[in-house]
Amino acid sequence: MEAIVNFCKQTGFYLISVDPKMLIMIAIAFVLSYLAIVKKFEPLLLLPIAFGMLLTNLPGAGMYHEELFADGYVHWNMFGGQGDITPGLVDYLYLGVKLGIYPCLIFMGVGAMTDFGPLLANPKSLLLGAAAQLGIFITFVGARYMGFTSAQASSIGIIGGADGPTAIYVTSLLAPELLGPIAVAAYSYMALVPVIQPPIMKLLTTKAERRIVMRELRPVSKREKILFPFIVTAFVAFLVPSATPLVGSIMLGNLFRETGVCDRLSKTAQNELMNIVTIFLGVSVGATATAATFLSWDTIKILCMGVVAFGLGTAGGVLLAKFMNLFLKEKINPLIGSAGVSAVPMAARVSQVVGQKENPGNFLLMHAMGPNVAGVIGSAIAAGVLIALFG
Amino acid sequence: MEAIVNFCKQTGFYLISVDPKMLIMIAIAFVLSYLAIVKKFEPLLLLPIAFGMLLTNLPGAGMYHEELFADGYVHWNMFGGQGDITPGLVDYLYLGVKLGIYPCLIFMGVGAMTDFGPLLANPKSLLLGAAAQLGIFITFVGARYMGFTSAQASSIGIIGGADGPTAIYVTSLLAPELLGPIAVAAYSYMALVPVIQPPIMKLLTTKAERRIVMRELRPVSKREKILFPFIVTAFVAFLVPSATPLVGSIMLGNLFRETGVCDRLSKTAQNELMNIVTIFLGVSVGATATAATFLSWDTIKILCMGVVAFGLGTAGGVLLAKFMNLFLKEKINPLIGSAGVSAVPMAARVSQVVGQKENPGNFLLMHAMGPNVAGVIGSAIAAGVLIALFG
Amino acid sequence: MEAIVNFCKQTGFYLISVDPKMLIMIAIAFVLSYLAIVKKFEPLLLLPIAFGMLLTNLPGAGMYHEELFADGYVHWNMFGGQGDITPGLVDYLYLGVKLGIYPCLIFMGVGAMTDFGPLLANPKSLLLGAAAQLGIFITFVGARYMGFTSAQASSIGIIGGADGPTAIYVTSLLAPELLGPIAVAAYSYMALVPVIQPPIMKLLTTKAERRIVMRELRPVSKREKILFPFIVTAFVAFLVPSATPLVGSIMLGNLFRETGVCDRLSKTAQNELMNIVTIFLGVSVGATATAATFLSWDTIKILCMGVVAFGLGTAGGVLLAKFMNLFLKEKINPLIGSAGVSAVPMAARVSQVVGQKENPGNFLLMHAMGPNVAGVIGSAIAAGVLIALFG
Amino acid sequence: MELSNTFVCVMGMGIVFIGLICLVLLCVLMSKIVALTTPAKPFEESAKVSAAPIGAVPAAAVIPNRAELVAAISAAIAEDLGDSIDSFRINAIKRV
Amino acid sequence: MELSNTFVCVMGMGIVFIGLICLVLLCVLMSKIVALTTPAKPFEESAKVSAAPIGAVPAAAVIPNRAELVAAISAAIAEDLGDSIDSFRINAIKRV
Amino acid sequence: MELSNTFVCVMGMGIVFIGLICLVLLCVLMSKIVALTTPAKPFEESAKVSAAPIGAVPAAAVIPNRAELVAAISAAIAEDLGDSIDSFRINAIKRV
Ligand code: NA
Ligand code: NA
Ligand code: NA
Repeated sequence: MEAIVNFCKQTGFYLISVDPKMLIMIAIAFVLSYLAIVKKFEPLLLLPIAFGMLLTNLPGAGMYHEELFADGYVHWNMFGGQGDITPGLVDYLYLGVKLGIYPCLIFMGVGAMTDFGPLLANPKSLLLGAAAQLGIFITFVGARYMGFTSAQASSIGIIGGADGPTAIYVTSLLAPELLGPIAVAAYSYMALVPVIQPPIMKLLTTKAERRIVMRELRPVSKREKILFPFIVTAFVAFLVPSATPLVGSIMLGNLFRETGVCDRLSKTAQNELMNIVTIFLGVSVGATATAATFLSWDTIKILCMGVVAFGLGTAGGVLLAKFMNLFLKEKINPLIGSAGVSAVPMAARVSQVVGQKENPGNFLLMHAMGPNVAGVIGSAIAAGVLIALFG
Repeated sequence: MEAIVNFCKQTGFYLISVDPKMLIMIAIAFVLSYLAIVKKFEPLLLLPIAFGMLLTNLPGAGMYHEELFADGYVHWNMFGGQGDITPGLVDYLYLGVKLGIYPCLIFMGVGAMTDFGPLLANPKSLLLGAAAQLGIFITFVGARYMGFTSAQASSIGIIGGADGPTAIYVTSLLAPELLGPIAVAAYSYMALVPVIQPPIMKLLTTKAERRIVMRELRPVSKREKILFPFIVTAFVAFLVPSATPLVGSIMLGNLFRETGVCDRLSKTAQNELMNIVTIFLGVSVGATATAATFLSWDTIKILCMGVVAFGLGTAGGVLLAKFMNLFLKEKINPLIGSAGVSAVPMAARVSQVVGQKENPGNFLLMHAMGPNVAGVIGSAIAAGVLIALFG
Repeated sequence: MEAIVNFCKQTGFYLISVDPKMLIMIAIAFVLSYLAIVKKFEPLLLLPIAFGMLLTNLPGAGMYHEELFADGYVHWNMFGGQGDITPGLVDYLYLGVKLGIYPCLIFMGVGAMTDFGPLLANPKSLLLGAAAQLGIFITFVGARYMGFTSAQASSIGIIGGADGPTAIYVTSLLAPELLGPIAVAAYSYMALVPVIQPPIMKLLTTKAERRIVMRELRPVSKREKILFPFIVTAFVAFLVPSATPLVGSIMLGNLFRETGVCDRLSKTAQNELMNIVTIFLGVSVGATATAATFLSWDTIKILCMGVVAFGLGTAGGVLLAKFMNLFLKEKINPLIGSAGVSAVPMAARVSQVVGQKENPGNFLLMHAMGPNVAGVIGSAIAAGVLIALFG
Repeated sequence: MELSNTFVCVMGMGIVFIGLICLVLLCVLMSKIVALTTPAKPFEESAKVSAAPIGAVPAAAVIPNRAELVAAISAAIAEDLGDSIDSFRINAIKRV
Repeated sequence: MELSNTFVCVMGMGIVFIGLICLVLLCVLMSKIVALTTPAKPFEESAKVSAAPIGAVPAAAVIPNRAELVAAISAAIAEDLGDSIDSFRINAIKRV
Repeated sequence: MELSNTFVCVMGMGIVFIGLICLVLLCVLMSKIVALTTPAKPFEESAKVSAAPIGAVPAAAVIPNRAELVAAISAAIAEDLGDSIDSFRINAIKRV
């Protein structure tokens, strides 16, 4: 009889009656799944995140144990199974996040999928990619005023970089306790770029500006494309050493792509390796969103500040483009500035769509790809600065 | 001269003369390879298992060290190479088994390959999948009477679940010392389903029953297929938390498949990731079958009880189907009950083949797929109960 | 202000001014990249190696920490992030090299790509594969005279085996401090085989010998091809147990290929798994080439002795072929002896090309494939002997 | 305390049956809810989904020539059966 | 010592801008050097590389029928835009 | 005790040669056993296996036109040689 009682006390039905907060988390997991599946919000990551969130909040399942990673470092001695905790599947997968492995491997795949040609054809784009990082730092200040620590504020600000792997990398280093809400915010807002950006873009530009037609981009030689990854890696690593893992990974992937001598590595980096890591990353990041950490005012604050960060980044890019037009003979269309937030390639598509509404014969996509990929480099540098200051 | 003697003492020829039992193990490895290659007994797993068994029993090769995993937990401190033991390749690969990672990843791939449509079209199938777990528990009792501990008896019983990953997951948790024989039994008998099941099915059914034609299954909407994984994960995790890793993994894979928004993840989960894990799992499970653990009466007992478990499971499914027919207006063909043991999709094919011998126009395959996949869920629940009781 | 100074002291520009040796390493990394990309020297490995070398020598980036692997073993306690060192991405990837996992997995892929048919059709080829290991041992002696320890001399000698994974496996076990130069030498010289070998081959053979036409190879049955991996694994493991990981891996991969029942495993082993491991191996091996270890006379010595080892191996193979011709009724073309150094399939192509210059109707390729793959087995045995003596 | 065999068996099969019976109910409930909430054209959607061989039957059922239907299904199942194709023979095309 | 907000912002945006401005210069420099060192036939090489839709324009620019050109580019971009293809319509083929 | 150079060399090359000589013997032995135990139609099986270009020769050897054969083999080998294809030229079709 006692055994039956014991067994019942192990069931989730009993545990949930003790702590019903988990039901809210399960509901949130379902909402996120809905957004991923039906609304197609970055489903490749949001669906695993939502499922990880579901798994971690199933009472008694023991899929993820925060204690193993308490105080920001990995307690290896608790991983063998001798102690009170029996680590679960997600604990092992989470190691790849905690140790900064997954974001770098995903960035390698991103690099293998990225064409820096439009950026090389118009290097001025890089400036727009710099201006769009404005959101990161203003949000950082805002987050500090709202009571977050500097490390946490950095992680929240980096949402405005609109790069999932960068946000996860910085957060896992500086504020792992916020990984759940920050990942959800980053990927949701990246999917919402077509909703968030257009009003800001229209507000800050005149009809005439939006109608500016840009000159065709010059063709870029293979040689330039091959040299570019080396130059960026070496220079960024010299300037901000802590950005090296991110920048180095993306540039290694890009090198596989552009040299043409490593096609099988390029193919694997952008397909199988990336898919495997995406599954592991998504599930384990989602699993950090336990009821205790996720159900708090901080999460609401982070979600609010995230959207502010995106908006300010968009504004920064557009405004710098307008400012540059004061000096340039050949005007640039300020709509491509918004693409500087990254969110590749969605933000560039938004520039194209908004631009074409004013002038159907205007093709901004390729021009916007320049700032778009520049934004990835810009965010990585910003991330490096924040890690250097607060890591 | 002394050096030559030393070197000779390191060769396998010397070592085997000291302990010739390993020759028997090598012979067994060849027999298993023969079964895998020529008889095509689940070759994807049995060939790596056989090769792992060969490697581990090559004297002096030091591919696998039981001491690293003694007493049921992982001795991390011995992994660095400071101690007397230099861990070998298989030791590292075995970590994925020991920590319960591989079975879950394989289940994710299985989920991505499984269509739960036939089950949803006829939910009654789930009951047949429950009845077929009878073999697990009766075998458990038998194993206890034969002198095994409760934990060992659980691992032996779970052979009757006819699910490789479930059997390996339970055994690696409860009785890692029996991993070799249990894995061999589980995969061999899964391959032998077309031999083991038909006599039992014919014995327990009348010719008239075997000729029953079932109504076509209703089409199942995509929506149902997407909701199903969530419902199963949440419900099973609540009822038996310890089954969550298995059920969660299979349902995550199924979600990748059914949502259609994660096609690249689904493809990778069921191909490359699954293949990589299969190689690692097979080789390292085979490597646990050292002469010391494998060459004992226990192995013989396990092999005998394994086939009993399969037989009883088959009988359980068939008999429940007959019992249900007492109450149902639309009779079901009891031959589909045997598919409840899982062994997807072989057991369902057996139902089809046996049914067609009596009535060539009778197509039971799709009807049998329902109990077949239900058996996977049933076994996972049974596994969860056993882990909760004896883990 | 102080903060700005602190930040500046973190930049690579400051650090490089303190220790400018790293600039030389970065230049070397660019040279290697040039060789990989433009000259197509084994680009699949040399490009990742060069990039790893670049990353590890970016001052302040902290991608790789030798201290974690000091004294030849892994300091797990420093991996959690509690100590002074924060392990970087490359440190984690390097574990796969240090623990001997990557070379074995690559060998599995090599096995899945290798056809031992030509070897089985003409088993005498195995002797040529043995003779070509001469370079390993003579170089070993030379290296000892030049002041290297026995363990280091073994690692240097094994360059003459012309097998990348074997060289890396031996070096990571015996002399990890030399991993960078040895890997660079091994892969560069493998790419230079068409330059290194022909003069030696011509010097040691007469025109008449080079014109010898060999009889067509007999067809080899599938059965022989399936039995071969078992025989080699078992026999070599008995003779030299320490060669088992290498030989076992290549033979497991070959078994996947030849049995035909594990096609999906074979495909994954030679594609995705191999590509992933190649990226990780290349980057992390390259990363061991820090300025401190690479910029020394030892590196120059290793590069010199590596080419000597290749040359002596070539000579050994050719001379044994000539010696065998003294006794054989059906003469063999001594040009196929040079293929015994491995460097599959390049060395075999060299035999074909050199042979055809003398006699355009002479097709040596298939005949040279025999010694070529035999050289892989021979090098693995030699590696096993050296590990057994100095491991 | 060692658990009795009876306890383990009853408990084990009990939980398995309770679990799967509840899943039956949940599935039926879900199907009902989905059917209610799916607006209009449920047929078109489901037709797309049921790519399974048997699923094609409803549409094919109106074809007068039953023989062709059986042959088609047989072929589909045979393909599905894979390696055990030898053990499968259509003795005659007869109306069922 | 807690760093001030102003410091972090100025420092942060400063480094980002310095970094990317330097990269602009390096890229321009690199392009110049590559252009100088590339012997002769730079057109052929670049033409092969510029598989991007816009890159095809130089060659196509000599075609008299501008309309076809616009249509071709539109199609290429539309393809690139993927799922947001609905939001994209060519109202008229007009000379720009 | 430091091992002498002679010892290492003799030992090393010795083991390598002993090992590979034994493998030669084992391979020959295996081939014999396989040939003995393979019932009847060994030709058909082996023909399927020997997809290698040279393996095709036995069948082709009866073709009177030797020239075509050489051309075919050359093409097969050329394909196999891959990037070093330039260094390979058939000077003339002559009987060997
Ligand atoms: Na960005
Ligand atoms: Na089952
Ligand atoms: Na070799």
